[in-house]
Amino acid sequence: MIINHPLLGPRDSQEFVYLGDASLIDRPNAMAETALDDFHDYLYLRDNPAGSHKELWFHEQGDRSWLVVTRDVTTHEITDVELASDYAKRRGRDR
Amino acid sequence: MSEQLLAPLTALGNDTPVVVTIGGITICENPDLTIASLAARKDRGAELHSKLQADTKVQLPDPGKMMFAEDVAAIWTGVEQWLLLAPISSHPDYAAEVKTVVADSASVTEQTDGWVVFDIAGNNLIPMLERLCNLNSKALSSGEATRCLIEHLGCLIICRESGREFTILGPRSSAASLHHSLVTAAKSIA
Amino acid sequence: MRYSAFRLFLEGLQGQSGWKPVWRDAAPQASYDYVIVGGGGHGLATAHYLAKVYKKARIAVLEKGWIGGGNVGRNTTIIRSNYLLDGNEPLYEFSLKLWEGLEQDLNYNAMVSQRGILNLCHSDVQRDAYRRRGNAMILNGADAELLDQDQVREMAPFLDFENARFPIKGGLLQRRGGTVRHDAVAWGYARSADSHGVDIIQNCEVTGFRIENGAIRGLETGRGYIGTKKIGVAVAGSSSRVMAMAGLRLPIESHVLQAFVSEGLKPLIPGVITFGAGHFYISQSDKGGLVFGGDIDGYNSYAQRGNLPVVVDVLEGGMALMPMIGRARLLRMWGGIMDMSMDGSPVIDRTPIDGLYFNGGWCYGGFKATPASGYAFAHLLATDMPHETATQLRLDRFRTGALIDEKGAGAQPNLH
Amino acid sequence: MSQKNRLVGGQIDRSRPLSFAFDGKNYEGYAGDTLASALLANDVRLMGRSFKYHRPRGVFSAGSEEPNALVELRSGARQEPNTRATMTELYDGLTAMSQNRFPSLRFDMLAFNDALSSFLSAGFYYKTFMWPPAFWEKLYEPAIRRAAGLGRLSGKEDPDSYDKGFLHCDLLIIGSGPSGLAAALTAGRAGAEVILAEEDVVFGGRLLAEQNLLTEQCGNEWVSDVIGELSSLPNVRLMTRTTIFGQYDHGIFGAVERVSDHLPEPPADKPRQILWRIYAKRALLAAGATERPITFENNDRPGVMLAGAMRAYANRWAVTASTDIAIFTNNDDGHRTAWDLDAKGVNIAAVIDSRMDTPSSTEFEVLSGAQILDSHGRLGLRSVKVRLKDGSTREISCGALGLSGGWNPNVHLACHKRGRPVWNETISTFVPASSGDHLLRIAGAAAGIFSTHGALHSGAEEAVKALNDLDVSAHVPELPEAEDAPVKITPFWYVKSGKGRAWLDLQNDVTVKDVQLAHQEGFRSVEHMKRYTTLGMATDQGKTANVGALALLAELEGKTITEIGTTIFRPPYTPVSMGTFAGRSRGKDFRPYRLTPSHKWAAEQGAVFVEAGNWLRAQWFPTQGETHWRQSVDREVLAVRKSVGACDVTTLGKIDVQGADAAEFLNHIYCNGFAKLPVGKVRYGLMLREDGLAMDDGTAARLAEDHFVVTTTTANAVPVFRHMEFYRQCLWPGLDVQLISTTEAWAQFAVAGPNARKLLQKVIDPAYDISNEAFPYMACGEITVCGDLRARLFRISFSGELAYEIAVPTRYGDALIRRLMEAGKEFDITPYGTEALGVLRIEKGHAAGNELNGQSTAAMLGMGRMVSQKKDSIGRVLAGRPYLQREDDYRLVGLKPVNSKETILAGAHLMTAGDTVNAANDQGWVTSAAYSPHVGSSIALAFLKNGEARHGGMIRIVSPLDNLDIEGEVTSPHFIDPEGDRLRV
Repeated sequence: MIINHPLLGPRDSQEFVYLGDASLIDRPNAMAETALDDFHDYLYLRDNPAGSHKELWFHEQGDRSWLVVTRDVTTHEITDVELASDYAKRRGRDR
Repeated sequence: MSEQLLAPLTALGNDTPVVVTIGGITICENPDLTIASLAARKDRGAELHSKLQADTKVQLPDPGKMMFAEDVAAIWTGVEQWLLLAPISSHPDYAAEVKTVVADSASVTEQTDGWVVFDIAGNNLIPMLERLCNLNSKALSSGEATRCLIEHLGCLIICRESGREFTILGPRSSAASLHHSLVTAAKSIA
Repeated sequence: MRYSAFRLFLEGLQGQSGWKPVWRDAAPQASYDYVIVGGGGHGLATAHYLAKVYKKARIAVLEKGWIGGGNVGRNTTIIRSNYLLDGNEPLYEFSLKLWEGLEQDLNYNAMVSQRGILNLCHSDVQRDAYRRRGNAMILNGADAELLDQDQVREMAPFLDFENARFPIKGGLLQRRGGTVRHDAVAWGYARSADSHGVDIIQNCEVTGFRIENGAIRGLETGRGYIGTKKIGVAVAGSSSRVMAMAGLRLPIESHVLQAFVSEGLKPLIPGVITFGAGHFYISQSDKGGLVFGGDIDGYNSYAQRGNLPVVVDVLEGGMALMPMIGRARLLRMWGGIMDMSMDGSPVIDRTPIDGLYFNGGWCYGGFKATPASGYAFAHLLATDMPHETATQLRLDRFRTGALIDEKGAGAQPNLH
Repeated sequence: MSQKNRLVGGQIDRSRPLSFAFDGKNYEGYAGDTLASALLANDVRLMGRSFKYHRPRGVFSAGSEEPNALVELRSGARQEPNTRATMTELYDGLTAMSQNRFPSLRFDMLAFNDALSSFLSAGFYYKTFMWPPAFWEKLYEPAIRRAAGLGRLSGKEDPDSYDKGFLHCDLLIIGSGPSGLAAALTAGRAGAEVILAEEDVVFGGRLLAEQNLLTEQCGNEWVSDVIGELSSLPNVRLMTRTTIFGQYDHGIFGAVERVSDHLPEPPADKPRQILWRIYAKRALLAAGATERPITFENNDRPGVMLAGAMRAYANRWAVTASTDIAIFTNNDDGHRTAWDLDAKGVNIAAVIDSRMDTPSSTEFEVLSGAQILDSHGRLGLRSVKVRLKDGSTREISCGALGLSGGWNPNVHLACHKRGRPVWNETISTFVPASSGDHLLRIAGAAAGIFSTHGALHSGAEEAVKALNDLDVSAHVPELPEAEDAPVKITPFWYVKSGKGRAWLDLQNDVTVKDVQLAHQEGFRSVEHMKRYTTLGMATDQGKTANVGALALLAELEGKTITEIGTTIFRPPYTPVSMGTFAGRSRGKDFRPYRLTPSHKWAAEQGAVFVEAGNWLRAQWFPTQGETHWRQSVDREVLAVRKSVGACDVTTLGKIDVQGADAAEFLNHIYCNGFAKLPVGKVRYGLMLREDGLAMDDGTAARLAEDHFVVTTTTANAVPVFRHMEFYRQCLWPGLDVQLISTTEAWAQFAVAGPNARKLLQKVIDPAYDISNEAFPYMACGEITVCGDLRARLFRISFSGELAYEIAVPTRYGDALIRRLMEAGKEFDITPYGTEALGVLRIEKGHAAGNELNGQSTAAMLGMGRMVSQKKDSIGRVLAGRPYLQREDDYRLVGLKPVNSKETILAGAHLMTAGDTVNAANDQGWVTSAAYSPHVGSSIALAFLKNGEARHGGMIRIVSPLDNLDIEGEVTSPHFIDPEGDRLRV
């Protein structure tokens, strides 16, 4: 596969390390009353859709940036790639 | 005893650099560079750029690029992150020197010994590079620098002259394996 | 119709005209007591044991396409029970025992071949881990032997002992491990289930569950509504898709695992051999093909095909381990969808919905578990209690922390 | 007579005769021959035996689709089984042996299978060999395995080397027949980066195999003109002997270039083959088509072959399989063979055409509406029995028979991403689906465009479209005038006649009857049929067999071929040598080595090295007189405890953490607190995964308010860095923190033992006070050594002794270890390796990889109280799950054998005395074990249920694998200095 890195252009996916669903960015509040249940759902449950999937890739053999890649997991077609830090900030992670 | 200075070894473990010529290709270990990494502190990128430029004329390049200023080369390595390369002879304590300039606008880390540096030169290095890494080496032009994998090793390739002169930085502890890969590829296409 | 050498002889004389279909191509009825969703190895085995051992009737197996078309027909055919943890080992050992009697149970030759499985180790730490595992196997009633380098060399002199980057120090051998002709497992179970009255319904995709007051009432299919109060879902690879129709999210991701076969060769490799310093394992089929594989590609995928980097990685391992295979040719590469669970171990359990039971999350371990998985799932469906070999394979273990993580890789499916 | 079947003309070099041997007999051929053409020239038709029935077989095709003529090429370690004679370039001295026969090709004992064929129906093995059960492994299976398989591998290491490479292009053109060449010309002239890949030795495809495809020019001439122009263009890369074997995601193609297979052996330093990974912005499939046969009884005899292949042999290699040939066809193309061979003086016994409406000929007999019922000839075709239009039969003598059942486009690469081809009724064949991938276009015969004119123009036009996609303007060049004959075919798949066997899959011996039986037994889906009969699963993957079988299945099911569909097309297009995929990564080059800064010095000391990941580390340093590793290790351990030792610990991961929020960041990453660590201090840190289990441990040293140096274990250096970057970029992108790895940049040595300080004081510049007061336990600082060399010093200990880790720039590591040895002479300094390091840490009760295996909680490691509940750190929440907090969970303990002469083995399990040894009674396991010279016996660390409460108790240590069953005492994991006094002196 080829991942079109937002800064470096097309790169072979072999240079990347895959983590999983980009929902891992939405880490729950650890101090909440419901933290145990929230963290269970966050860490263990997956939509695992047969279609478009936002997912985290780390450019380990490149610029060490984490990317959020939108990819159809039935065809492997990639429709969007962005820096995970940008995505995370948009999701309200500013600290 | 402590007054007697320690003698350094090159990455390949010798007193002097190894130079190999195969066909028309020369592979030369280069121990003469000092390297520091530079990472802008949060929201201090602009300040870092201006400090560096004011004091050292170094301009920090965009992704995939390298820029020169006098005897220093700056290479983009990541988001708000660069490597600075300079001759060790004129910059004996380079990281400290850079830190003085950038102060707390950036984090500076001494990286001279993190890398082995090979300069390769020849009339046409493309066939050799094709056997080593997945970059479109034919399309690399002078001043481009990017990370890539060479035989399982994360390396940094710098194009000094398109098709003819490249510098490859690799992890120092694997200097011997990287050198072996370069030599094998050169022989294979010779 | 009973299969035997004599029957084969008779049919040979009669131009093979007497053979009947191996299973009936049944049409769906309005309702069943039990509906198994998934006509793969696990689903068919479940139906077989539910009918034959637990004496249940009015059972249907629904298959979206044709039976045996998923992972039971695209794996590397290995059977073994060399697991470390008590949550897993009893089930896999039970499975191996069922494999050992499978042909007689099914009257179908699935070519269960116990030529041994040898896991090589290349460091002291690895050997220590194998000793712990081998002992755990023995404690659970399985067989295991720890070999030193000389014993490995005797078994497999063609391995690279002279020039290896990661020298072979020894290995963990399970002599009862081996291979099975994978397609025949699906066909054998189908044939037996069919002969016990199970309806095997092909080209019948489930499109929805009917749930009332938290209990199953039936399911919608491409061939109409089917009423039932008990549904067992065994669709590894597609578990999330099917269970989502019941509103459930699972601790599972779908990943692609590639497998490979070479051209046919005269016998060369004795049993199953796995490399301990890279991603490569291999055996040789009765037809002579070298059957091998490695790691999953590592990204979520439902595409049943992989990419080149893993092909290269697998064969680098292969050549590092046994450089004699360089001149054999790779004939075919393919991919299957793995249910990669969050701790690398499967689930055979009830769900929060009454009457809906789930079997999945098999990671790479699905094929070898087929008989026991079917047996344990049938037990659960028939008695509402977990089978004694599957008591820990619960869906709530991620909530309680009672994980079954053989590799210690944590909640990252692609590392299991 | 030599080369009896050699004709006039052809594209072989008669000035370069080559000698070769087949089955030990010597023959002669010419440069340009394949092994198959040279054997045919020498009147050798029998080349192999089939898989199941061991039927005599001859060459069937002239290309990579060959099912029959498979040989063992070369000998010794270079023996290559299953090599297609049709793809083997002849070289001087070539040797080949026939395979899958015993004792000889002409007389094969296993041919008795053929006599038993009525009992060996499809899938017969599923119905028998079940009694008695034990006989399967002992008797039946070994016999089956010996009979099966095809060629033999030598069992020796492949002596040749392989290479890998990467290529980029705008347009990859697959195939160099008329369409491929027209496309290459178009794209080359447009200035695009082009790769033209051809599996054959030379470019040209069918232009080399046919007469009169071009109307005003000889095909060869046009090919050489085009190749001449293309080779002058710097933007075009021409690759022969290169098979594009697979299409992968996003325009990535796998290719194998056979660099040296046409030579007796590869030249020095040169690879045998190269695996190319091609990144193509666009690709054009111009791979042509493969002819399919017509099936009839005994259609498998040597001499029966594809009509197009017969033509290729005559036109390109000037060879005929026999001086008397017949043709059996259902389309006009079959007649071409008769014309071409007739023109070369070969006797055409008859053209048997199943159609009523056929071309006529004055040169030879055309039997329209006729079918072949049977053939004769044991080791080679002698005659065919023909049923004429009027129903009468006639025996026609011929030594070779050409079959033409139509052509199948080579759609494989277009289907590797799981697309399926569609059936085209007009030309009776599968063509690629039109809604194909925009990355891959298809032209010429591969697209079902069979005329040369059509192929040329579609090649050029598709190239224009592909380049337009890339915003490159391109134009259709002037193309030669070419034949434009329409496809005239009336589908005819197999002859329905008597009771004999008619072969569909020649190599795997699948007959019409087998497919019928499979269908009768319910194997009605195409995948079931394939798997039950093994049709299409041979080395040719059914290239000439599949479509005929699909047609038969469609007939049996009463469906159309479209409804039946195809099986899945999978890479590789043709089989690829397995060594090619590995390239240079084998043997010692499987993975790169990482060498420590003291490697050269350690090697000089005669150290024994051990692999630790990719690192090579000194395991121990034997000295004179030591004959067993234990002697060396015991000595090293005792030396550290008694005086001082030094060990290279560079391999530990080092991560530089800087920024205003560095402390806050580490406070999140480690489960214990880091916010308040003073500058100049080091703290031990335990890192959990988010699931609450231990991930890694190490130290973090605070060099400045905004600067930490974190260490990781050797094995986890890379995963920990990735983990930290994840949290930095994805969870706390607002923190001011920067990370960079410095593992390679510093040579780091542990200096441990009561005399460690005295030694270091000799090396460290006097400006730095490292007295116990000035530089206490867990202090750290930036210092200089040996005269102003910058260095770092950490007072940390893995051994339990007074110890430091000292780091200098890597290039000085060699000099520093030598200096330490020199300076340490007065203390009898002893270098120690990883083995002693391990003993020292077990004695001290420190966890390492065996304990930190990803399955341990902080509580198990005895560090449960370290997990701060006052802050949000990774893993804190889920570490609180009930099962992970249970009171009687495993705890790290020490073990000693009651009988000090006995040895505890790591991996042994723990049982209570008197209990039956089984899983239910399992109390835990030994994680690490060593002989402790300090304790004077074997000692171990173990995880034991409720272990903390069991110190002082007894436990059984069992390893059934080793017949070990000994009694041990449970102790604290700290065998030495549990209070830590030694650390602080």
